[in-house]
Amino acid sequence: MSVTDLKVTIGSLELKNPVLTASGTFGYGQEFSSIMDLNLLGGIVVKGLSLKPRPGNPPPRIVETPCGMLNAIGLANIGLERFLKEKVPWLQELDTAVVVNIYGHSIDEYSAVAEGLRGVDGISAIEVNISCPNVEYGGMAFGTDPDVSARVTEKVLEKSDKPVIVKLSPNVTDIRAVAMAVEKAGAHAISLINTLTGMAIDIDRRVPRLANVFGGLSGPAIRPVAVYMVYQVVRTVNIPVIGVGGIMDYRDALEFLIAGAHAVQVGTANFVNPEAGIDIIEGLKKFCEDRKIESIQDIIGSLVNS
Amino acid sequence: MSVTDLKVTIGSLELKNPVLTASGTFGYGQEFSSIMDLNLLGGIVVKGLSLKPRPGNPPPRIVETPCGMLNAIGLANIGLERFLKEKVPWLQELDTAVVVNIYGHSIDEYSAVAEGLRGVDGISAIEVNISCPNVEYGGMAFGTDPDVSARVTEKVLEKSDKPVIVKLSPNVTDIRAVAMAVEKAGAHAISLINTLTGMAIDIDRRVPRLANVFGGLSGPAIRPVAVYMVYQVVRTVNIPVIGVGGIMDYRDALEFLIAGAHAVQVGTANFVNPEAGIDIIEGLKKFCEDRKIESIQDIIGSLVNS
Amino acid sequence: MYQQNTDVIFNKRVGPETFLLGLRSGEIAAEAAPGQFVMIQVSHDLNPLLRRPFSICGTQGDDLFLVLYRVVGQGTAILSRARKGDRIPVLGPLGRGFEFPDDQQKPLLVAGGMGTAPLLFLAQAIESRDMIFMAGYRSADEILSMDEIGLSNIEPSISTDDGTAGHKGPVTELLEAQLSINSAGAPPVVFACGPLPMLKRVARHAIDHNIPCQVSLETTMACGIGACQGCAVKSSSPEIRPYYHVCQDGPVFDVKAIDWKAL
Amino acid sequence: MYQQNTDVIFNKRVGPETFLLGLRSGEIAAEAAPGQFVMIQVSHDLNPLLRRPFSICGTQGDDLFLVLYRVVGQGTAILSRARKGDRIPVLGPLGRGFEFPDDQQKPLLVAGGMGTAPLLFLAQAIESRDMIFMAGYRSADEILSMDEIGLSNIEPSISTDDGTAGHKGPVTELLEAQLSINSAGAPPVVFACGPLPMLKRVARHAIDHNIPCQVSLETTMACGIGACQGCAVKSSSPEIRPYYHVCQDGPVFDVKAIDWKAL
Ligand SMILES: Cc1cc2nc3c(=O)[nH]c(=O)nc-3n(C[C@H](O)[C@H](O)[C@H](O)COP(=O)(O)OP(=O)(O)OC[C@H]3O[C@@H](n4cnc5c(N)ncnc54)[C@H](O)[C@@H]3O)c2cc1C
Ligand SMILES: Cc1cc2nc3c(=O)[nH]c(=O)nc-3n(C[C@H](O)[C@H](O)[C@H](O)COP(=O)(O)OP(=O)(O)OC[C@H]3O[C@@H](n4cnc5c(N)ncnc54)[C@H](O)[C@@H]3O)c2cc1C
Ligand SMILES: Cc1cc2nc3c(=O)[nH]c(=O)nc-3n(C[C@H](O)[C@H](O)[C@H](O)COP(=O)(O)O)c2cc1C
Ligand SMILES: Cc1cc2nc3c(=O)[nH]c(=O)nc-3n(C[C@H](O)[C@H](O)[C@H](O)COP(=O)(O)O)c2cc1C
Ligand code: FES
Ligand code: FES
Repeated sequence: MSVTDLKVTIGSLELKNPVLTASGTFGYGQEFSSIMDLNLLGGIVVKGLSLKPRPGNPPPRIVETPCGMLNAIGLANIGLERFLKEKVPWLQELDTAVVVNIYGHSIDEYSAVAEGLRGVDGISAIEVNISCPNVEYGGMAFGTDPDVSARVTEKVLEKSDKPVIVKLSPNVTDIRAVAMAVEKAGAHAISLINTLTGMAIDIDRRVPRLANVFGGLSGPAIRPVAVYMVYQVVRTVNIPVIGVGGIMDYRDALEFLIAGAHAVQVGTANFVNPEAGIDIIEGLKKFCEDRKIESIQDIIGSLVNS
Repeated sequence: MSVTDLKVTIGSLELKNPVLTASGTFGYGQEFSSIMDLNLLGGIVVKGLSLKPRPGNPPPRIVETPCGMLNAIGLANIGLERFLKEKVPWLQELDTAVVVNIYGHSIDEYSAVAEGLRGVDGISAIEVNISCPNVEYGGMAFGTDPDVSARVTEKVLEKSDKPVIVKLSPNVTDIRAVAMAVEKAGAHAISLINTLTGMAIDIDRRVPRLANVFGGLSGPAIRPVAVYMVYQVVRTVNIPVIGVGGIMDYRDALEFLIAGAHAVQVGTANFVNPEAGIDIIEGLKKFCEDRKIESIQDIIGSLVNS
Repeated sequence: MYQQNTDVIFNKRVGPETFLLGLRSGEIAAEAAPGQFVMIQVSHDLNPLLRRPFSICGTQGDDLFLVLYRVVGQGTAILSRARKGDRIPVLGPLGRGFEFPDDQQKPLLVAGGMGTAPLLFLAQAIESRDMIFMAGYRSADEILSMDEIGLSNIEPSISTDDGTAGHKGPVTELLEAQLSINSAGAPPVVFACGPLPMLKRVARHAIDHNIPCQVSLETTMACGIGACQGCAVKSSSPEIRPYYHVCQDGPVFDVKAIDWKAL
Repeated sequence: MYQQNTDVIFNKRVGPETFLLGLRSGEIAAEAAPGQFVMIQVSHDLNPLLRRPFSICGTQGDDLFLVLYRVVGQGTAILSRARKGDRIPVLGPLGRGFEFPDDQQKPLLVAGGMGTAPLLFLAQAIESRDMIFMAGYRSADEILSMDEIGLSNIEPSISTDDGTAGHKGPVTELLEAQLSINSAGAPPVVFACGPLPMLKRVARHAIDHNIPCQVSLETTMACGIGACQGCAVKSSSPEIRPYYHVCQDGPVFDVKAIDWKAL
């Protein structure tokens, strides 16, 4: 039986396979290291990192919804300084791509974090989360405005010596406009989607189920929205695209790859099955080998359009 | 045990209870009349109506997704003339609110349909579906642009002698902007949400599962998105709001009412349980009576904000 | 048409991955006609969301109707775990069934795989006549035992793709053979249900030789009662009517009504 | 910490809506400490999506661990239908358990409702000492029979809200009574698990009287291993650390570590 080549490249970033874990759903990798071999993964995207430590939102922070979940973690994280001191040395020992997801509440904060990661080895790429509120502009997310998204991208690129992946927000009228803007700004790759904004209400107590009132919807419920946005963006830009959203098994991952994504990220599925990423890699391998497909490249973008 | 008053009013439109069936999921009501008493419902919103008959999209038109479904019916309908001749006489016999959902591919078509319904009795209100592609403007849906949405609303109001409900598309960056625009244009009420745009791929044949490639996502999967958008719009406009999206039982309906919706529409649930609407009305009654709530009005907008 | 919570009387395995489900409803059993179907709510949870369509394959006594189904996915897998005493919501009987042949005609019933289900009901209804029942399977182990199903009076002539039983080849070859043998005898009328490729071949043959033929079609369905328009199939005369709705205008169609190229 | 597909050895009803689940895993049983929990994947379907957290209430032999649970919703309802021979994915043991009392201290265990589960495991571990186990229920019919659970050596003193058995009133009154009786004797240490109102009252009393006290907290959880930060509770010293993660820093906390007003 022929062994399928699962290698993919995202710009200058080489991955041993197209399966990464999504930011915020896999901690810093350490949490999972005792139950699985992280080096089997195509890569790990660590928890969103900001310049200063952030406490996050008051609880309750999560609530289950039909085939999904809402989260309002509030991007809690330990901040750049502690990340470099406490997490990077451990991450440097890994033999898989390590992508650092960064965010800020101002454009300056974004570039400051990017600068702080400059020259640090063991970090394969930076993923820019533009889905968080822009305090300078009335709290609408950076990612909802193509121009602002482009500006964040430029500033990060100025300061960064690593491949820059911009992660798009799905809560927009035209995802293609944002994708084109960040490509024009020089982004090396695009990942999508981040969570859809949603809310759930406790009808007995008549209060929002999340202390933050609203949160981000993730899980299989949102997969059809994610697949369509990836399909649109792949047909709009020339930089590689990473598909994210509701991937639970290898068949879900294949939808994104066939639509044209060069890689995928697995998020909420890590909570349901901590080994989801590895199971998906195995599933992709078997799917290809059963069909004598020699390279995963032959799958990527192979959608036959009716 | 006190009997709870379920009456609600949407502007000048009086409903015996806050539960309507959503457009496109309940046909013209006739299809369900042999298995239930339609007059128990607060109202019926009939299948989207256009000026001329429309054949709709080629099959496959529907596909199941996690806790939801995608549809690309293509707004197939019999057109204004046959609707007036074949459906209206039957609808006039009903003792419940009959709302006619209308759409067009140009602003003129919208106003032409509105004009055609002018003076026809037995029609309680018009619901304007602005989620369909605007052929004059590159196919983006009317409802994605606040100004265009406002213009459609104005034109329909000019020609209509009935309460006009404008039904918003959720596929926008800022639902509040569209809501404000249609309120300013004179809409008597707003209903939301229509379906989220999504896609599913057959990984074995590597083709889209829908002949139309993409379709509208509905069902419980989208409820958190719908609840949040209703929550936002209720706090933005002063006209009444009707909540739609993923309502399967009375507890789901209560989330929308507590968030501030004056009424709800039940869509996909009709496929799972044709009597869903009636079961929800019963559930609301029991919920209120168990808690000695005298009027459903005491529920509407009763969210305690943390 | 009724919406009822029916009692499961039995749900027994009658073949590999194949089950015979007996549900109690006097109303549905009384109204059911061959070719009609029911929408069964397989899951009490939100996933899978939609009901599943199944042909009525017969009735027993005056308050039992039968469904013969194969496990092909999540919904049918859940259904296969239903036990006697469980209650299952059912909507039906739905759709237009078969038009019965007149006494002069010789009924030829052609089934592929689970397409047997609606034709078994038809065969019982026209039992008396000298009809011929042809059933095609992929392989011998798939053959449905009529004794298991309780219809030992029906003796289908068998074909298998791999030749492990009966005629080797598609069941359509049995039909075509029958039609040529029969050419002298009573005018034939064909009733067919099965996978699309088989139906297409039956259709072409019937149309080419101008033989009256009714086919039972399958599409994905949401409502089952003509409300969602999700089950459209292209008609052969678009100027009059572009699409039919399988749940309402069918599932049984005159072979000439359908645009087979579009399927 | 292990991720394993464990075999269901038994899943028996031990009270109204209450079940004792025995799962086989040598590794988890060997590593389990009182107060730790497991994340159980209750559904093989996508809905409900997330795993459910349950305390380990004991071990049997060298490869069995026990979970005592009450059916409160969809997930626990599905779990209650698990049968011997089923395989259930389990992640564990997880979190920080109880710190054992030293030989001088007198352990007072206070349980409310299902809060009994982790304390039963603790009670077995410190069996030898002259500890006191107090269990509060809403009503007599909810009382867990220790024989049913196989722990007849534990004899809790009972309180019920409605007075249908034991002391009438909250179990916290039993604790407060014990503490005052005991004031002369060995220095007490309190271990508490149960509904939030009960824990709050225990906490206030322990803090006011400066009595060492460990509580086991519950929050909704997604990952159970410190990765999602969904299970946050406010700490009493925000300047040092604003939030603790119940799944990792807990579920057992020193009563003084928590900001009780925020709960
Ligand atoms: C009018 C009508 C009558 C039917 N009568 C019967 C019957 O008597 N006995 C019976 O066993 N089945 C019958 N079917 C098919 C049956 O509805 C499907 O097999 C069932 O819905 C599959 O549900 P699932 O959740 O198990 O599979 P899904 O998870 O929905 O699908 C799993 C796999 O099965 C395939 N599949 C899904 N729907 C169909 C379909 N309609 N036909 C063929 N393959 C399908 C899918 O493509 C997929 O590959 C009928 C369908 C229609 C429309
Ligand atoms: C660390 C930890 C240990 C636990 N140990 C046990 C145990 O040993 N035995 C046991 O029976 N339960 C225990 N629980 C609670 C258990 O996790 C929940 O009862 C379970 O998740 C409910 O799932 P469900 O799908 O049945 O209910 P859901 O459908 O999720 O919820 C149904 C109802 O139950 C309520 N509920 C949900 N989660 C909890 C919770 N954590 N505590 C109380 N009520 C809740 C909801 O508010 C809702 O009203 C523990 C929880 C945690 C965090
Ligand atoms: C608990 C949680 C925390 C998350 N935190 C982040 C984050 O810090 N940065 C980010 O870009 N995305 C974050 N996300 C979004 C995910 O990375 C992913 O884009 C989204 O969940 C959709 O994928 P999924 O459906 O597979 O989970 C988070 C998601 C969840 C559920
Ligand atoms: C099959 C189908 C057809 C629909 N047709 C229409 C339509 O003609 N006009 C319209 O405004 N909305 C239409 N909708 C949207 C629904 O009215 C409703 O807004 C949406 O499905 C969300 O509600 P639900 O989750 O309860 O189904 C349709 C939805 C479905 C599933
Ligand atoms: S299935 Fe809804 S119209 Fe046929
Ligand atoms: S449950 Fe995920 S961090 Fe505690």
